[in-house]
Amino acid sequence: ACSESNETGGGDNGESGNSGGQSEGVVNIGYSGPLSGPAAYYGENTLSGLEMAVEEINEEGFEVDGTTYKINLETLDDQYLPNETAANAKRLKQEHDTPIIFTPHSGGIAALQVFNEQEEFIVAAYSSEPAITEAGNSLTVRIPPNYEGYLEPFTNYQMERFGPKLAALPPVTQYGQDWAEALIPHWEEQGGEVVYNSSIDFSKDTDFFTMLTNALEADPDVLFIGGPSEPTAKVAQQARELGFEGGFMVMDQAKLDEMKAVMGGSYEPLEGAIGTMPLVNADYPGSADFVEKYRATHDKDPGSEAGFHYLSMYVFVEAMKASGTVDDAKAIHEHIQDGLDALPDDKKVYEIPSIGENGGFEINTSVAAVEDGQITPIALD
Amino acid sequence: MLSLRDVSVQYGNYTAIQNINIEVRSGEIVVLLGANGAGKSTTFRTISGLNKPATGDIFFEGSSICSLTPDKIVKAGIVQCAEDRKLFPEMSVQENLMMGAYVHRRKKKEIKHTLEEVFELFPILHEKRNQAAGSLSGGQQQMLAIGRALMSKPELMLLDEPSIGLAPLIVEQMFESIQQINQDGTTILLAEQNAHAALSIANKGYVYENGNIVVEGSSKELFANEEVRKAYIGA
Amino acid sequence: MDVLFQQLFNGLTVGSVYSLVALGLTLVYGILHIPNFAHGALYMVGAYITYTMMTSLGLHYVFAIVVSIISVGLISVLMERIVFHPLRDSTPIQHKVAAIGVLLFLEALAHYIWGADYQQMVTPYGQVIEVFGLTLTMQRILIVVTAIVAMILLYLFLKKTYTGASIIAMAQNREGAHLMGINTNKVAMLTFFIAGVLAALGASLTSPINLVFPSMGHLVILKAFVIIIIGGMGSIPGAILGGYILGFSESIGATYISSDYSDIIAFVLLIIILTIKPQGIFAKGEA
Amino acid sequence: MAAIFSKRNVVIGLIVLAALFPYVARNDYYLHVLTLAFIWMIAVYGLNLLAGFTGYLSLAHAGFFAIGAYALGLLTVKAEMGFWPAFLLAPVITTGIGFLVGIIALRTKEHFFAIYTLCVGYIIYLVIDKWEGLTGGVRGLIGIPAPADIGPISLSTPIAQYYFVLTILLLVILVIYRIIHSLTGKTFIAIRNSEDLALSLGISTIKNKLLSFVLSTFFAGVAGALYASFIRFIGPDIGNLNITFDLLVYMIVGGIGTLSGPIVGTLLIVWLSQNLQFLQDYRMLIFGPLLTLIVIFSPRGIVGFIAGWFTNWKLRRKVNINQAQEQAEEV
Amino acid sequence: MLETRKLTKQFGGLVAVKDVDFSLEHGKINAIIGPNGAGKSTFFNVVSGLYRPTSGQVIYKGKDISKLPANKVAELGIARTFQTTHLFEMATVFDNVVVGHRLRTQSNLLDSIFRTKRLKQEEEKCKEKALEVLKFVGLSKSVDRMVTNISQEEKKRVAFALALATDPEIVFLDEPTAGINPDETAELSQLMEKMAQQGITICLIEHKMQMIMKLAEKIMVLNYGEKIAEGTPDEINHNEEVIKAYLGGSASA
Ligand SMILES: Nc1ncnc2c1ncn2[C@@H]1O[C@H](COP(=O)(O)OP(=O)(O)OP(=O)(O)O)[C@@H](O)[C@H]1O
Ligand SMILES: Nc1ncnc2c1ncn2[C@@H]1O[C@H](COP(=O)(O)OP(=O)(O)OP(=O)(O)O)[C@@H](O)[C@H]1O
Ligand SMILES: [Mg+2]
Ligand SMILES: [Mg+2]
Repeated sequence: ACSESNETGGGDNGESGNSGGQSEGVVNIGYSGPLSGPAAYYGENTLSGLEMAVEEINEEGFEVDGTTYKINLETLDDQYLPNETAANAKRLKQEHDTPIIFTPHSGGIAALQVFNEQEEFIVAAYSSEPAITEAGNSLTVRIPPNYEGYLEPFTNYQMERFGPKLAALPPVTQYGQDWAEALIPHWEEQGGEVVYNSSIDFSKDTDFFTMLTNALEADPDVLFIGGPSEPTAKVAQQARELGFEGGFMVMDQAKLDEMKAVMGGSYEPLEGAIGTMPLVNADYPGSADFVEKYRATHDKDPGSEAGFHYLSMYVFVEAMKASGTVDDAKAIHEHIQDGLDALPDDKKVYEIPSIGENGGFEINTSVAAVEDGQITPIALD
Repeated sequence: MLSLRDVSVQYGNYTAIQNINIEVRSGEIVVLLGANGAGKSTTFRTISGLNKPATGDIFFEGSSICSLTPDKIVKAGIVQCAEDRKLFPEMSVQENLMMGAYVHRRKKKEIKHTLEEVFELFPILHEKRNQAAGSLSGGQQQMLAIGRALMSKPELMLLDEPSIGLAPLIVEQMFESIQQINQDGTTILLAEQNAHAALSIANKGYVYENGNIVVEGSSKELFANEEVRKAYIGA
Repeated sequence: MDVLFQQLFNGLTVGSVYSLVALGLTLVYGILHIPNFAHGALYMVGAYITYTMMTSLGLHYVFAIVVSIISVGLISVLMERIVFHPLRDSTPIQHKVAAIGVLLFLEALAHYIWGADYQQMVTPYGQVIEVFGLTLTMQRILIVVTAIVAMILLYLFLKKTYTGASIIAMAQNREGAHLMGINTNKVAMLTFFIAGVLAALGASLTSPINLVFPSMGHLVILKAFVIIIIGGMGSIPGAILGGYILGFSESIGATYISSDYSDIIAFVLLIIILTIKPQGIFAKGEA
Repeated sequence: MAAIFSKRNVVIGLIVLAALFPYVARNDYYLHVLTLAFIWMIAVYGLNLLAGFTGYLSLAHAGFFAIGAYALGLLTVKAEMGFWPAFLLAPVITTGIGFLVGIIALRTKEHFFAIYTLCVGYIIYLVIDKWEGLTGGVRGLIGIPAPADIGPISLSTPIAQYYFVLTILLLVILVIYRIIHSLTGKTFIAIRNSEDLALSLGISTIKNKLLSFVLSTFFAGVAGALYASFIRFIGPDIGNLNITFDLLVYMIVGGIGTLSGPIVGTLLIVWLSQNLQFLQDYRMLIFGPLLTLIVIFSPRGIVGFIAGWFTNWKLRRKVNINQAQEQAEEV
Repeated sequence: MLETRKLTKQFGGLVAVKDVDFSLEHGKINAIIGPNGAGKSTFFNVVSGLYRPTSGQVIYKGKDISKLPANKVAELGIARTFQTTHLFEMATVFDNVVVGHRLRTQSNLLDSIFRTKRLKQEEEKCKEKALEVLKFVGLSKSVDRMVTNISQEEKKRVAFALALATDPEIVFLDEPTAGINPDETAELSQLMEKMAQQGITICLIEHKMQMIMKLAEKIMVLNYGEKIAEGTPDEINHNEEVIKAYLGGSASA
């Protein structure tokens, strides 16, 4: 029954790769992520960065081996389900011959790693799951930063400013779990004490009072919280309502600036919070530019998902240029480092000096804290 | 007061009744006789507006009621006490009765009065007034159904096989009650298997066969009719 | 001890919302005899409408809620007309699937109109109050009080008015109600209206302490199902009681058992109850 | 005319079509989608046996599907068992858990049963989600092996997997067919009709309901195990209620209580949802109403609709023939 | 052969059946009469195992069967019909009846899956049985009709056939002729007599006194759950208490 379907979508882009002597071509890049269902906000954030990059790139096109290419971003919805991701990838590969497929969740990434080497496409993976890179897949690029860089500055700052008792309330997501598992031993090694540890499920909990009441009962100095900015802010707000006066350690998924918006536009309730430097306050060469453009098109501040995706699209374009091919996934993958090196300064929303052995971007992180109602950069080391 | 003219009703492409003509005059008891599936209940359902006739028209006190919805028909004064009783099983007996007076819901005093009348007619209902209707036995439920219909003070009451599953003593009482109700001014259209009992209290009757009326006449005439005697009265 | 009281109050807050949602569900169940899976979507839409009224039209929170509950009531009526009325003679399973269709649609619609982001509803009643060592906010007191008032009103409406009784009558025998002169269409619409109102009210009340997002109705609706089973399907007092039982057991359970598994509590509770009493605790009759 | 479309020929034709498909389509994507659809079908058959033929709607089906998948995943990844023993064991484990759940769940009836199983399903999901030590929690299980080669036959290519799943699907259909058309199936139907009556006919309703329930979980387990070995990654989401809803939709749209309903419904809906992909974020805007419309206008599913139409057609033909004969006689 | 000893069934506070001692006349037609709500159907439900008695026993062939589930009771040879016939409306008469003999078969799931010889034989046996009992109740011609399309009276016959297909020694019939006209009632009475002639013990509930008086050899009268009389039709007809509680003035209505 499926046989007569989908011919139309693929037809016009079919000749993309082999455009030979012509001077114009199209590269299809794939994306499969949650665009409907509960995780759609996340999918859309990731996609928005890609779309912005593609739009900019297509204004001029880019040249590889004498041909000027434009990018055609093919997006498919997978509702966060690995089997859908796999089906989408097969479709992207079959009908659009995409050399690169972005996917922002580890289940989908794992499902793609089963066959991406045979079918020769790069999985542009947005996930912190270590297994993604440990699997030894030769065509995977792991985009997001390694959170381990945050552990030390966060711990030092909070312990010094507020004290050794930590209540951990990470979100029930892979990322949240990974964070908590790395943070807790580190905190204890530094002489701290974890007085409460329980995860929050934002898709399920109707009210955070119950959990916070219990957490605060243990009289912590510091709360470890995280997740999407808005609910994280709600947690912080309710903690304040319940009389908590200590510091917040904010997992990097949440942005201090977005949290501020939820808490009535003031940093005051967030006094003593430490988190990643908000993109809007960051001073990487390209971030100010990016933030401005993003605000103009999306009417809100960009999150790091958007920033990283935006930047990585440019990295891939540079890698194609360096490798001299737009369809040989292996060659492109081999030239990612060249791509990183060639990345123009004004696209450096973040600073990524290198890609690791295992295919993960190695990113310089920067950290900020709220001091006296102001975002204050915290020097690393 | 009620007349059906050339009424036919279909279920899908099955014709359940065909060109039925019935005339009920004010104050009468009219009985519909007929085997199972002959179309008596269908006639009732159609009068009550639960089914719509394919052809023909139904007049109540001079105006057509064919296009009215069931609730409007009840308001007009026709109430049906249906074959399978259609009680509200989890409501108490009294609540069921109160629902019967739904169309008169604004007249609180009258309702109370009618309720007492019904309890007088069926003392067992008074005894069980706080029990859920669903926990009554078959016979008690039938009484409740009739009582509930009475609560709406209908001008015309349709009774679909009220004696079904009732003990003889109760059947007897039931028919007495029906007569009583009739004497109090309610016109009655009755469907029955128990032709003997029904005809003894009726003014006239119609005999159904396969969706058609095959015989009609006064109860005397029907009693006298050999075929009717044999088929419906037995012995 | 303080924790216990604080948690009891937390349970009361959450339980109030659960009860409101479950009440609507149980009413509709009474008429349809099927679990309306789309009820959670009404909850979500209610929150969004209140939110939009406040942010776009600048209405006061209270007026925004009024607009929201009326609109959602009407949407609910529309749903009855378009979907459930044509299906009135079909099997419960079909109702379920149709309701799932509506649910998918409404969520996609919310996504389309308001985007997938979390939205923040700001309450004018954010003040924190300390009483006897309990931390309350005005909003939470508002939730509890409004919910209880709404429930009392509903109960009086159903028990003391003929219109209310007609809802109950129709739930038990649709044709029987019809034959009593009750306009069953009107009653069905009225029931859906009330259900929509309750869902929107519950959502609008809780949103300020949480957030507004397309899938916000998912777990609430699941728990509402648990509640109406615990309370006896179609039973009004059962839904209210069930809501509070669940609210309390969650907050107490999270404190004294494990907060990681607090979501499981509702479901385990139900399993235990049904294992002991397969017809539910408040089921009537039957040996 | 009718002879060509006899049941037997249609069945053979469909099997041939399915067998030739990979050579006609020559498209990995279609193959992938169809293989996955076959896996869903197996699960839907399990659901249909219980809901359609025995009258008990279980909403824990995705839970059992997930148990089957996780059993295979854990046995191969964590216990490092060979593929085939694990593949045989996975449905057995599912069935075992199904048996325990069934004993208790089947004490309830109708909506209570539906909601009871809804909760069971949700608990299964939550346990998978939270029991990180065993299941890997939200991280899921990575590295599940593809079906191991059977002697010289390799099962790792998409085409081989397609045939592997197809074979199992055909076996499942055969088994279901035989169950339904035997005394066992008639017993199930009797229970669906009226439990009191069945009981007083000497049918042990408890035993038979349990049998039906356990069988349905068995098929869910098989489907789950196939899923795990096909996608080779599993996360808690496959036990989610949404999957149960999907399966339910496949069954209803196809036609509950019919033998071909699961095939028709699954193919149609999978095809539809793939084709509505161009709407991206908003495909549910179309899909939701479409689903509702199908249910409203074809309450007995596609198969029921066609069957009804077919009987009507036969009836009309009969009438026509009779009329023709009458006319002939008149002439 | 079958008797009850102090059989009692309570629903909450309501005693629906109270201390009833009764024994069936073997191979004869027995009847239970009584006003509505007297507990007749409840008595059937307890005897046939659908309800557990609150106290008292049901003794069948010297064995206490009061704790057996309904299906075991049926296996022992006790069949029944229901006050409201529930048949599978979307299937044919034959398909409805064929499952009636299931309790006398052994084949299990595996037999079904592998279509073993045993299954085939037993299916054949069930078919034969179904045809036999349908013939017995006079429905040979309606075998392939859909149940929705048959008359009320035919449905009652199907219910009889179903009960008979279980190879019963005793059949309990709950108001088998309710809602049926006199002609058809007479036909059904003949059928019951025919069953009795085959050596099947019959116990029925009816309100149609004429018929009961003609058919039954032994009658028990229940009132408010209690047995108020027991005896031959003649005795019952002249029992003051029965007349007062049940029959009323015209005993032959
Ligand atoms: N909803 C329905 N759909 C299809 N056919 C129906 C429906 N209701 C009744 N019929 C058919 O219409 C015919 C007339 O039925 P009706 O119920 O009016 O008979 P009746 O005279 O009241 O019989 P009874 O004595 O059994 O109550 C019967 O053949 C019956 O099978
Ligand atoms: N499941 C039940 N729960 C509660 N009460 C019941 C139940 N079944 C029957 N009863 C009550 O038990 C009493 C006896 O009912 P039963 O149905 O046995 O009467 P019956 O003699 O068969 O009457 P009828 O001739 O009207 O059918 C009635 O008062 C009835 O309300
Ligand atoms: Mg009738
Ligand atoms: Mg009875």
